[in-house]
Amino acid sequence: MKYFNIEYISMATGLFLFLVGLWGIISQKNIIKIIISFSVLDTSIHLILVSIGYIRNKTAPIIDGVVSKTDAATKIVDPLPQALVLTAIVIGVGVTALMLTYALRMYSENKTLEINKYKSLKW
Amino acid sequence: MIRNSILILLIAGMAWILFQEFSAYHGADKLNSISEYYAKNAPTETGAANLVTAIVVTYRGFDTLGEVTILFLTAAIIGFMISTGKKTDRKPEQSNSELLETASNVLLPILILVGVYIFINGHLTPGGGFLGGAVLASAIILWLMSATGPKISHALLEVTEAFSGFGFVILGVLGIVLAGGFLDNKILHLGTFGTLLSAGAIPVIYSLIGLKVGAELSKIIIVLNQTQGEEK
Amino acid sequence: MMYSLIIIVMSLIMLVMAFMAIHHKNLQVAVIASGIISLFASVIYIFLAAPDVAITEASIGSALTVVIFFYVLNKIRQSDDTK
Amino acid sequence: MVNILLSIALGIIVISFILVIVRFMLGDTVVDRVVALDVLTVSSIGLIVMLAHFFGRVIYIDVSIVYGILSFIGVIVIAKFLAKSL
Amino acid sequence: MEYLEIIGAIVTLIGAMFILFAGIGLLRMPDIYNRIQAGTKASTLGSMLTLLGIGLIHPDWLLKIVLLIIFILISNPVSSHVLGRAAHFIKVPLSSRTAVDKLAEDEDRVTQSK
Amino acid sequence: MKFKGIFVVFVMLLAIWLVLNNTLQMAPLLIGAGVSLLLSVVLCTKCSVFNDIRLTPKTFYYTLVYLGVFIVELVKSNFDIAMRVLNPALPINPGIIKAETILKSKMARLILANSITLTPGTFTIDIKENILYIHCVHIDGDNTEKYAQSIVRKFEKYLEVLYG
Repeated sequence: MKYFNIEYISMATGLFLFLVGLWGIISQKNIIKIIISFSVLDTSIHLILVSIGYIRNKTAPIIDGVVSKTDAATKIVDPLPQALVLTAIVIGVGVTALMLTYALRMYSENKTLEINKYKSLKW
Repeated sequence: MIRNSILILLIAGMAWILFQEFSAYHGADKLNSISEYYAKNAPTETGAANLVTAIVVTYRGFDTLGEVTILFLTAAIIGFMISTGKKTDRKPEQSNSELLETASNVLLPILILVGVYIFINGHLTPGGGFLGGAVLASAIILWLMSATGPKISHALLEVTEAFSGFGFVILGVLGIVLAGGFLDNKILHLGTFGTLLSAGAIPVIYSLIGLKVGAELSKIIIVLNQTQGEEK
Repeated sequence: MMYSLIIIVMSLIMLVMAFMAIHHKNLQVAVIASGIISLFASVIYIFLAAPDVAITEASIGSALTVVIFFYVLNKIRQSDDTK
Repeated sequence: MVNILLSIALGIIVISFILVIVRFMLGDTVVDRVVALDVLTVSSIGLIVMLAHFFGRVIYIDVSIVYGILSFIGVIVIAKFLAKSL
Repeated sequence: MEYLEIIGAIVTLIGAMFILFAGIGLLRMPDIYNRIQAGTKASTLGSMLTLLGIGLIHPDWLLKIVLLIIFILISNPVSSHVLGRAAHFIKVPLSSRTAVDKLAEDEDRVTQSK
Repeated sequence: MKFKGIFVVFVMLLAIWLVLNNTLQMAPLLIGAGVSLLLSVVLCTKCSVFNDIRLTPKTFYYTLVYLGVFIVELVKSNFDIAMRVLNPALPINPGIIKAETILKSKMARLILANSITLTPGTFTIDIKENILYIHCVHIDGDNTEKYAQSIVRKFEKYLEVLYG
């Protein structure tokens, strides 16, 4: 039963969350809801990346009493996706804050959160 | 109706593509070549016990520089976009609880200390500069919530931010001059493996990153807190 | 085996929370639901042997993002009141 | 022996997650849901420390320290938002 | 050593049971204040016992765990206090079985005397 | 006496730092001492929270006694509330009652309120000057005033010695 291992399960979760987030972004009308869907999408991508880097029965890439310097290569999971996701999370919060500020600005211009009523973007 | 069915078709197509990817995926049972290089050489080359830190700070230092720049731009744009409104002083409807003020007096130093611990020990324990910055920003939130202690000065935040960003770049250039390349951590002596001073310049660099991230996140939060409802 | 079962339960909870975050009418509830998604994601990162990512996701995704969302909702409510 | 008992404990915590999530979905008011979030965070501290035992790594304790800090901040901000005094 | 480990495991199991009680209490209690009572308190004790049990199994982790327990002891009651106070301020209704509400009486007196 | 507050905070922070680092080497010790000195001077010149504690040998004895009383109460009332939750009839009689405390120090009031909150069945919902409003799951007997005083008195007599 190949798909019963934790990397497959978490990857499938990430893919489902990706679809749900995408559905939210294209179907919702409220701008705050769109931003929430975006943050769900963000989380899902982080989950997928980390589960790609996981290797079965291996431990965290930090060297201490359990993992020694010499046998590190045979005992640890892939540290590279983790490093990428680490920066991606921090950028994610910055981008979310920026989008929220735009939403606030749009709200103070138009007095509504519904994107259908933002006339200035229509053509 | 037509719009909804198009959306469902779109999602179904996306789901089909993702399913193809998922069924073609095979879990790896050993490290790929580049990660193996990191796992074998990073501890001796950089002296950091946490390989993620070694990758973030030295091997992929440029990524981190760009990331810090993005955060800086975000904070600047948010400050620019919100500060156009007029400030109103609105009284909070419920006064502060005495217990919350006392508890935040107790917890604030501890929170800042934990933040400092996290970013100084970034090369030994999980965490590092980004997380330390986030914990510092949480301390600032607690400070704003309870309104105890001295006022937070904007000038201090700006100076911290500018100083840490500048120091980060200077350290990077020093790496080119004194050691192998940009952000090389061997400009300081590598100590015994596994102690606080073992990783050359990594604690210094991570402290600067932590201070910068903390200052920027706090700036975003202070801007969102202070300018109450825009009135025209 | 046991880890897989635990992760399946948490994944189902995350999916339910995602639907709630997108379809619930109350914005505050939606924001809290997205915070719960981040919380469970960070527990899953620990199963996946990524403590660095877990600790960062817990602090930033589950606390700081929720806080920023609530600050913005607060400002929206304030300008609603003054109207 | 020890590991069997701890596995049962792990399972019990996951069951309580489900119960709390049911309260979150039923919840009459927003405050109920915030209480649910708080309970989830505090019980996941216990879960993480148990995982630290199962994986045999002391470093996971640091993760739970950060959890302890952050549940506090989030709940306080939401409570002040609900009392209209943020 | 063996005995200490088994005692630790049993303490951890009791802690997990308390977390389960927190979940049940959160479901069964009639109004928000009682839910705060049943939920946050039982889960705090539950996670404290869990931590303590793991600390007994690994005695060299005990110092950090005690630090974490002290931190939870300071911060968690304050957050539930602030939450309950906010709930009472926005007048979340108490359950119909409530016997007495002195705080609302006192606040009414203050607003009337103004 | 400002110095006492700063000193207490400094010692507390240094202890936390050492526990977190889990080592007694020279470099972490020096860095921790520097950071905690800076934090205690910057953050505690104005706050008066830590000034009230009495540092006498009696303090340690009473702290231990207080902890013992607190833990016994905690476990006892936890089992009580667990029984109530599991009982199908749900035998509760909730209400918000009022109790007065004689403690003046802010820190002591925080500890008192936290202890009341942590023992299940009672939780501090508001505090105004020296009046505590306590929400109880089950009010025993008819006399609410007496019941409220009995809850507070349990912890108060020890804290009075510690903080005055």
